[in-house]
This record gives sequence, C-alpha cells and structure tokens, in this order.
Amino acid sequence: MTGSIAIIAALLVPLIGVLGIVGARHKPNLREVVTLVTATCLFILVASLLTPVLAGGRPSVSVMEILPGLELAFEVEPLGLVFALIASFLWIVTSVYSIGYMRGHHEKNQTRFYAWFAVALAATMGVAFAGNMFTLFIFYEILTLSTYPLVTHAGTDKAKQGGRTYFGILIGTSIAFQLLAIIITYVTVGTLDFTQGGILAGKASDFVIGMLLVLYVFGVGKAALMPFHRWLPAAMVAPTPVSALLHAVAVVKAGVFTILKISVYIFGLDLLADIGVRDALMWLAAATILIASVIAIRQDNLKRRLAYSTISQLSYIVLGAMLATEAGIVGGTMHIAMHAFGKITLFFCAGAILVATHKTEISQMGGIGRIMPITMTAYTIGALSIIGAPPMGGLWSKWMLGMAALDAGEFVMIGVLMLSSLLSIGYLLPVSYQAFFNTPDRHVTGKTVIKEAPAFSVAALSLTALGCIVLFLFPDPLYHLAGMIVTPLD
Amino acid sequence: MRHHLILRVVTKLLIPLIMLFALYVQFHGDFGPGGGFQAGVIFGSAFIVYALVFGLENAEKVIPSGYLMALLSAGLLLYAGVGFAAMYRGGNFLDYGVLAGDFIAGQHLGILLVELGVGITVCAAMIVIFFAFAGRGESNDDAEEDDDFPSPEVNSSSKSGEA
Amino acid sequence: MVWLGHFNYWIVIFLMMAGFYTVIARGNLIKKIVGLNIFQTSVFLLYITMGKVKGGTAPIVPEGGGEGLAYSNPIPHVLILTAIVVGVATTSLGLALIVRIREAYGTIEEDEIQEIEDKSS
Amino acid sequence: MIAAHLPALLIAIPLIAAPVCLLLGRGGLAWAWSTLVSWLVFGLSWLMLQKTLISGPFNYELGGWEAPFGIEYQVDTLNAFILLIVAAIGAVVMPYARASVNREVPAHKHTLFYTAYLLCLTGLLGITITGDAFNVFVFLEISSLSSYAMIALGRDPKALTASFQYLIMGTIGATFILIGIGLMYQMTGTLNMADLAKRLPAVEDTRPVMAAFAFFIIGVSLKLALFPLHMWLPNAYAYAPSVVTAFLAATATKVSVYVLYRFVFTVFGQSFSFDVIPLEPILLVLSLAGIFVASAVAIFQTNVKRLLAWSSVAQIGYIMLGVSLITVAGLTASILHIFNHAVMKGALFLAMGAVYYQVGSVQISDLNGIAKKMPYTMFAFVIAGLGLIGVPLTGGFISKWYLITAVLERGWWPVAVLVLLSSLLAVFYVWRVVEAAYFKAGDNDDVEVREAPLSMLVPLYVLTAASVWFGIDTSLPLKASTEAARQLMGIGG
Repeated sequence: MTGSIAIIAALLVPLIGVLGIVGARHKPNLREVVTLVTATCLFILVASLLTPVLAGGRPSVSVMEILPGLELAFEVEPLGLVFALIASFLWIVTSVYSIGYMRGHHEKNQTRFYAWFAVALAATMGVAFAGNMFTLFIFYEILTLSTYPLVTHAGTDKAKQGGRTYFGILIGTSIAFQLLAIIITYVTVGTLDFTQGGILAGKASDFVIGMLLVLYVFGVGKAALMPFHRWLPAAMVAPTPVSALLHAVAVVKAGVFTILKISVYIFGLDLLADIGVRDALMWLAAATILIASVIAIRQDNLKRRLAYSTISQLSYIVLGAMLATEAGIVGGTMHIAMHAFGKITLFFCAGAILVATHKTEISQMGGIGRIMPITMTAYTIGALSIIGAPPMGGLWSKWMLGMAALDAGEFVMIGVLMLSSLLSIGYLLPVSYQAFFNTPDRHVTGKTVIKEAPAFSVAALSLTALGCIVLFLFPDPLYHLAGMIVTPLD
Repeated sequence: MRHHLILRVVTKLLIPLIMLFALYVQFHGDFGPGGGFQAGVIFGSAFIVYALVFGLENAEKVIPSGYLMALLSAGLLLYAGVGFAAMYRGGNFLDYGVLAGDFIAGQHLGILLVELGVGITVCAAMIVIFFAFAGRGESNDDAEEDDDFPSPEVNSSSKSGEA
Repeated sequence: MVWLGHFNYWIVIFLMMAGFYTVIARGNLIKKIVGLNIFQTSVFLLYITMGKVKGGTAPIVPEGGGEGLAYSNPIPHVLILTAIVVGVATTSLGLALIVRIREAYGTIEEDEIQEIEDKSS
Repeated sequence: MIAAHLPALLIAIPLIAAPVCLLLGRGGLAWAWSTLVSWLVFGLSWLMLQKTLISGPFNYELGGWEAPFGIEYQVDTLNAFILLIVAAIGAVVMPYARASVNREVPAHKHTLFYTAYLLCLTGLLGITITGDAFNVFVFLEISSLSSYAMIALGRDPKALTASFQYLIMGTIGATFILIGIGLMYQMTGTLNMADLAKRLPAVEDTRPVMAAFAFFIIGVSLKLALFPLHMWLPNAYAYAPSVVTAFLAATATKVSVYVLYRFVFTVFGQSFSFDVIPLEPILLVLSLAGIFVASAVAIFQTNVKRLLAWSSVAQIGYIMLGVSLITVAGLTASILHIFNHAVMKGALFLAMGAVYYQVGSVQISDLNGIAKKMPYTMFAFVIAGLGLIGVPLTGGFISKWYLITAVLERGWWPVAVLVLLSSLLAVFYVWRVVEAAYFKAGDNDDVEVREAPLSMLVPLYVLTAASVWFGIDTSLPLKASTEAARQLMGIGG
C-alpha cells in the first residue's frame, strides 16, 4: 500500500466507521464490534506508514486546492506519525474500555457517542497528517466541533455550562488569534506549507514575528496554556472515555502537537531561538505548570484533579517547544506519548471507580484499593509515570526536557521541572494512599468483597498501565522517531 | 344616489363621451400627446364614475372582478407578446421594426399594440384599486380581502418596459 | 437675480423638505403617505422642469417638417410618467396597508400602534 | 436563438409568467407554474454566467435601438453572477414554498402571493441586468412594491406595520435614487451607464454631480440596509412569511449592493468615488459599526427570525467592508460574501420556516428541546450557523478568509482583529439558538411536533449542502467573483 492511499484511508476509515455505527444502532453488540474493527483498521493503516517514514520518506498527498495556493494537503512526518500512532492505538483501548463503561454506567444515546467519537478521531488524524497550517486549522476546528456533542453528552444544565466554556474558549481563541496568525503568515510569506527549517525566517520584521508567536501560542487554545485553560476542567462533564482519550490524548495533544509543529515547521528552531517574546512565553508555560499543579492539589473531584494535572503536563510540552532546542522538541514529542499512556490510565481508573462504586470525590475513596485492587494498582503505575519516577516511561521524557533546559542554559526551568514533579507526587499519590491504606467508610465495614468495574474496562486500563512500563523498557523506537523530527535522514 | 336624477342622467350621457375620448387618446398616441397610460386612466374613470353614481354592486355587475383580473393580465400579456413576436421574427425583444413588411409599418403596428396592452392593464388596475377600497367598508369577509394587493404590483409592472 | 432664475429649484427643495418633514414628524399614517406624495412630487417637478429648453416648443414635429425649431426635451417627461405610476402604486399599496392596519389595531396613529405592539410582545 | 436572446428572456419570462400566474387561479397550479418558471430562469442564468466566463461581457439592445438611445442590457461576470445567485435562491426556495405558504398565508391569497413573487423576481433580475440608470429605478420599485405586499401577507399583524415602515423607508430610498439619476441626467444628458461613465468625468467637480452621488449612495444604502439605515429590515424580515424572508434575505439586499458596486465603480468611477468624495472612511466606519452593533443586538433577540435579520445587517457590514478597501481582493471578498451569505442565510431562514411550520412560533423559548423532535431541521440550522460564524469548510470561512487577507494587504491590522472578534459575536447568537434547541427540555411535550415534510427538508438541505460544498470546492464562486472584481476595478477583461 502506498503512503498516499494510507493517508486518505486513515481519514476515511473512521468516517466509514461512523456509517457502520449509525447503521448498526439497533444492535449494540454489532455497533461496538464495528467500532473495534474500525479502530483496529485505523491503527494498522497508521502503523503501515511507519516503515516509509523510518526510511526517511515523507508520504504525502494533496487532495484538492480549496483556495488558490491553499491546498487540502497531507504529509506524514515523524512528529505527526507519533501523534497518530498514539491516538489510533489508544482508540482501540478506549473502545474496549467504553464498552464496559457505557453499559456499566447506563449512558443514554450510546450510538451518538460512538459516532461522534469516530468523527473526532478522523479529525485527529487530519491534524496529525496535515501538510500545511491551513489543513491543520481546518481539522483543528472540526475536532472542536465534533467533541462538543461528546462533552455535552449528558444533556444536563451542567453539561451545557461546561460545553459553553469548552466551545467558547476553543472556538474563540482559534478564530480570534490562530486564524489571524495564519492569515498574517499567509499574507507575509505567501505559503503555509510545513517546511523543515521554517518559512518565516527573513520574511517579516522581528516585531511581526514575535507577535505571530504570541498569537499562535494563545491561538492554540487546546494546549491549555494559562489563561486559556478553563475549558479543560469544564470538559470533565463528559463521559469518562471522552475525558480519557480526547481530553488526555487526542484533543489536548492536538494542541501541543500544533505548537510543536508550528515551532519546528513554521518558525524553525533557529528563528524561534531569536524571538524575544519566546522567553516570556516560556515563563508563562513554567507558571502554568506550577499553578495548575497547586490547583490540582486542592481539587477533591478526581477527574478535575486529573484535568488540572493535564494542564500542568501540557505546559511541559509547550515549555519544550519554547526552549527552542532540538532536545526540547524531542523531549516534548516523547512527553506526548508518555503522558498519553499515563494520563489515560488515570482517567480509566477514575471512570472504573465511578462505574463500580459511583464515587467521584477523592475523600470518599478510602479503602477503595481493597475493593478494586487491579484498578488501583494500575492507577499507581500511571501516577508514577506522570510523576516521572522509574520504572515508568514518564521518566524519559522528563529526562529529555531537563537535558534540553540544561542545553539552553535555563537553569530555573530545571528547578521548575523538579518542583512540579514534587507537586505531582503531592496530588497523585494521596489517592493511592487513600485507596490502599485508609480505612473504608464505616458503613461498609464487614468483609471486603472485590468488586471491580466491568471486565472490558479493567482489561483496558491494565493494558495502558502495562504500556507505561513498556515505554520505560523500550523507549528507543520512540526516541529514534522523535529524533528524526529535528534531524531528518536526508 | 338613488334620488339624484340629474346626476344619473348626466352620468349616463357622459360615460360614452369619456370612453370615446379615452379611445382617442389611446389611438392618437403615436401622432400627438397621448398613449396607453393616460387612456387607461380615462377609460377606467368612466367605470369609476359609474360606480360612484350607481353603486358598487351595479358596477361589479357591469364588470365582475374576475374579468378585471383577466384584463389586467391580458394587457400585460399583449405587451410581452409583441416583444416575443418581434423576437420570433428575428429581431430583438420589442423590436417593432420586424413586425410588419417594412420598418415604418412595423413600428406603427408595434407601438399601437403595446400601448393598447398598457391601456388595458392601467384601466383594469385603476378599477381594481377603486373597487378594492370602495368595497372594503361594506363586507369585511375574507373573500373581499384579496383585491387590495394585486393591483399595485401589476400596475407597477405594466410600465416596466415602458421606461 | 441668479437666485430667482433658479426658482424652480427653490420650489422643488421647499416641497421636498416639506414632504420629508411630514413623513418624519407626523404620527398619523395617512399623513405620512401624504407627505411621501409631496416628497415624490417635488422630484417629479425637478425632472419636468429640467426638460424645458429656452424657447423650445412641444416636441412634436409639425407638418412639413420643422427645421430650425427648438424642442423641449421630452425624455424627462416620459421618465417621470413612469415615476408617477410608481408613485400611484406606492400610494395605493400604502393606503391598502393602512386599511389593514386600521382593521388589525383599530387606530392609525403610530404611537398608539406602538403601544399595542409593545403590549403584545 | 436562445443564446442570442438570453438577457431579454431572463427578464421577459418571469414578467410574462406573473399575469399568467394570476390567470391560473387558486390552488397548486400557481405554485407549480412559478416553480417551473423559477427553474427555467435558473437554467437561463446559468447559461449566461457560462457565456460571460467564456466569451466575456456582452450587450443586448431592447427594441433594437442603439445603446445610448435605447435601453440596453449589459451582462458581465459581475451581474451574471448576481443573477445566478438570485435565480438559484428562487429555484431552491420555490419547492419549499408550497407547504410553507399553505401554512402561513390564507388560501385565497396564494395566487396573489405567487404573482407577487414572480414580479419580485423580475424586479431583482431586472435591476441586475439593466445597463440603464432609470431602468434600475423602475425595476427597483417593481421588486420593492411586490416585496412590501409579500411581507404584509405574514400572519402576525406586526407584519403590516413592518411592511408599512419598509414602504416608507424604501420609497424614500427609491426617491433619493431618482433624484440622483435626475441630476446625473441633467449634467450629462444620458441615462445609459456606459455612456454616463464616459461623460461624468468632464463634469465631475460640479456640485450637481456631487449631490447626485450623495443622493444616490444614500438611497442605495437605505435599500441595502447599511447601518444606520437598516431600521426597516429586522421587523420586515421577522414578520414576513418564512419563504419571503428566506428569499428576500438572500437576494434583495444583495442586489442593492450590486447597484452600489455598479455606480460607485463603473458609473462614477473609482477616482471620483474615493478621491473626490471620501467614501472610503465613511464605508469603513459604518460597516464596522454595523458589524458590531447589529451582532450585539442580535445576541439579545428573543425571536429567532429577528435575530437572523439583525445578523443580516451585520453581514451587510462585512460586504461593505470589502468595498471600502478599494482593492481587487477586497471586492472579491465582498462578492464572495454576497454569495456565501445568500446561501447560508437562505438555509437558516428556511430552517426557521420549517420550525414555524411545525411549532407555529420562532420564539427562542418555544424552541426548547426542538432538536429532539426535528433533528434534521436543527442539524441543518447548526451547519448553516457554523457557516455564519465562519468555521472552516463552510462558505462563510472562505469569504472571511478573503476579507481578512484583503484587509491585511491594505495593512489595516486593527480592522482585521475587529473582524475576527466580531465572528465571536456570531458564536454567541448562533449558539443561543443551538443551546435552546438541544439542551433545554421542551415545555409542552404533549403537543405533537414532528419533523418537517420532505418538500421543506430537501430545499433546506440543498442550501445547507451548498454552504458546505462551496467551502470546499470554491472554484465556481471564486472564479466568478475574482473575475467580477477585476472587471469592476477596470483591470483585465
């Protein structure tokens, strides 16, 4: 199969899946089989692109010219491939998890849920493979729109309120800042193609370039850089699989992915390093890391705590990009993968707890580890990965980011990374402690019966927890791929 | 108005004269002042005078509103028909020159027919407007209501080509 | 005397402003339509007076041809004939609307209509 | 034969169809006839656009009289494109009209309604195609008078006052145009647009010409509802029958914008309009003010049709902003937005018409939970609404993209920022409706509300699909509007 066909297929397969899902709406089993088959096909397709990319190729395809000079074009490069691989692999896992969760939690409108989920994945693939900023923007917006029905799935007033914040901030920043930045780039440079080494160098004054950077970084609201982070906690009203895949992986990673992509292919690292305002943005990222961590500690709702943790972790990647060094980009890319596996595990656990015991607040979770030992073990593994403790994958990306800060001579940033690791211990591990070492509520004394979440869910969260460990043991392929972003073979 | 004998007699005498004058204005239009607009209004006023003196009911018996609608349309159709005929005979739309054997005769024929169309439509429109307003107070049932709208539009459209 | 020479324009402007003022200032719908008519008529006058050629006669060629005769320009008159018809159509449509408004609201005073509308919504 | 007479046929066919429609009498016959005619006109206008794109502008002399003496129809890419928009909207709206008109207009007025519609169509097409200044006025009045009548057919008594207000404002506007034309004629002795364009420069610094320009522009601005001359529009659109609203919103103001293009750029000429008269800052300020004020007002409306009407005023602002740039790019954006807005707003009003058909109201509070009962209608509303916001892959995005590119080319950064910010206001007003439809529980579930009939859904989806289609495959509108903008600016053929 040639690369271009695989790219197109990767975009179309989820959409065909949507038709299948809607077609099978009266047969839940068939519907879920369709979802799983679609997700597996997608992963195989994306994986098939690995060989040519590793060989130094950049499979590309141009679908059509929407406006003169602005094509709907796709090109697979290592960064996008990493993102697509993670997203498509975790979609399979999430689908398995969803089967248990959605049925266990008796959610309504499950067909709608699966259908929009598939659309969101198609959009994610579009973001990952976009060959120019224009295409990326289009799929970025489709991703926002297709996740809106998922966020507001419950249809309650709270869901509506959350959806409003979600939609308002994401659409608002993207239209007001990102689109403006894109158009300014287009008007000054005349192209929006992602090019190794950037396209802006020498094309505009320092002031314009600095302003563009600010517009881009704030325009990508999905990266949840403060002060545009409010949508992420708001999105936690969604069903847990959505929070897990979309708001720990696909959507938020699409944001930081966009920032990395802009840094490397629009500005270029050399130019980026010279921009004065970059420093300020780096400090902002650092501030976001710390502030979000502190807020996370104060949350009692597990999902909200995880959401703030995500905000904090996303800024690691923004920080990596703003360091404007090769190691920073590599570290950022690796952190996309590491954080994805860690955080999705945590969300899966939060969902599993909800389904099994209907508990959402951490303070109620005393002794829950005895009821749900597998879940809580997985939780601890995921938490350790996020913290960056061995033997979990999270170690490597933090290591790389630390190295990058050292390279760039930003010693304060190393301190920030250290401090935030401590803070993340502070907000993640108490849950484990509470679960394993605290006594359960007085009312449920007597013998503890093991009552795990549905088997599908448990299997999924075990798998991702395992992933964290595997990534620690074999980080090399990922490192290799990430390294190709900044130093292509040819 | 039943008792105003003089009015009734004089009106009866006047109406044919008004109509005759209207026809003069109509058909003399291509030699001197006159034309379809003016003639139509004058011709219509004959009916309006009749309605004023003998009552709306009688006037509607003379010329039922169904006929008026038909006349409204017919005038406009005559007008456009001339245009299409010219087109059919190889000229441009409304190119009267090709209607008859030679250019001058064609122009005469064309303007005569077109003005006749205008005259018919304007006449019908004036009467319709009058009937609509005059009939309004007596019967407010819905059936009457439709008369107040067609007239202005059809009226305005009739002179579109004229401008 | 230059001013007086343009007396037709003064008439036009006076009528135009009078009509315009009536449209704006009067609350009675019928008066508005009357004002609108005055306003339109002033424009008709503008057209008609501009067709006049000094010493010109009616633009009808006399028998035997009239070489050397000056004619008034007939085109503005023809144009304004059309505009007059438009004006008549507008007036009748406006009056028809007033009749229906009166049936629906029981008044043709703008402020009273407004009051009723505010109440209903 | 048809090819040679296209311009005349385009006007003559709907014109002659109107009296025939009147003769056809009551019932479905009038509807079938006007639908047929609409589609015929659509076909003809399509042929004409193709002709201009292939072989350039052409003329048609009515009555065989040569240009400065007789009335001439001049067709170039610009008006062929506008004609296509008008005809296409007519053709799409007509199949929809059957059900909607049955619901909203008393039975005995149906024939009159369709007659008025055909006349309005004739008028709009006529304004666009004619090359004679006075003819513009005549056709303008034909379309206006018939639209006053159509608006007054709405069920709500407020339709009457709205129509009356529109009549007063519209007539003042038309009379201003008449004054403008008269003064132009007085100074040049001609009414033919091409001829006017030749003769005006010789007298361009005289006061009558300036007065003519001022009267004309103000008159047209009234007709096209440029802020702050828009006061007639919200009520007229809100209370008219749904079909009328959809048709007029998509075509009437657009045609007036065309008249403005034609006179500002072709007849008076760019140097007069923008150098002698400071039209640029005036349009810029008014259009920006219009965008913001009207969008802000739209947010607080409780009647969805009124909300959309206010949004139309705002969108006119975008269109005029493109004009005020005086560049090919700006005009392209402006013309593109005419097209895209016609499609989107048409779809939105059709969706609301479908809701009115089933619910009998378009108050936001009556729309609570409507998405469950009318999922297809509301989905179309959402898609078209996204177009209004300017989300990618919709037509609205394309025109906004062009507008901002054009603004940036002139170096007006703050304006670009303002345009983008104003899109956010659109998010607010569109989303208010969406939230009501999808998230609020319906108050009266006992009332049987079902999906709209197929005859309404199909036209609705044709327009919705078009708004997406032309956001992806932009070749047709883009080619036409670029070409039209170049012709207006006098660059190239």
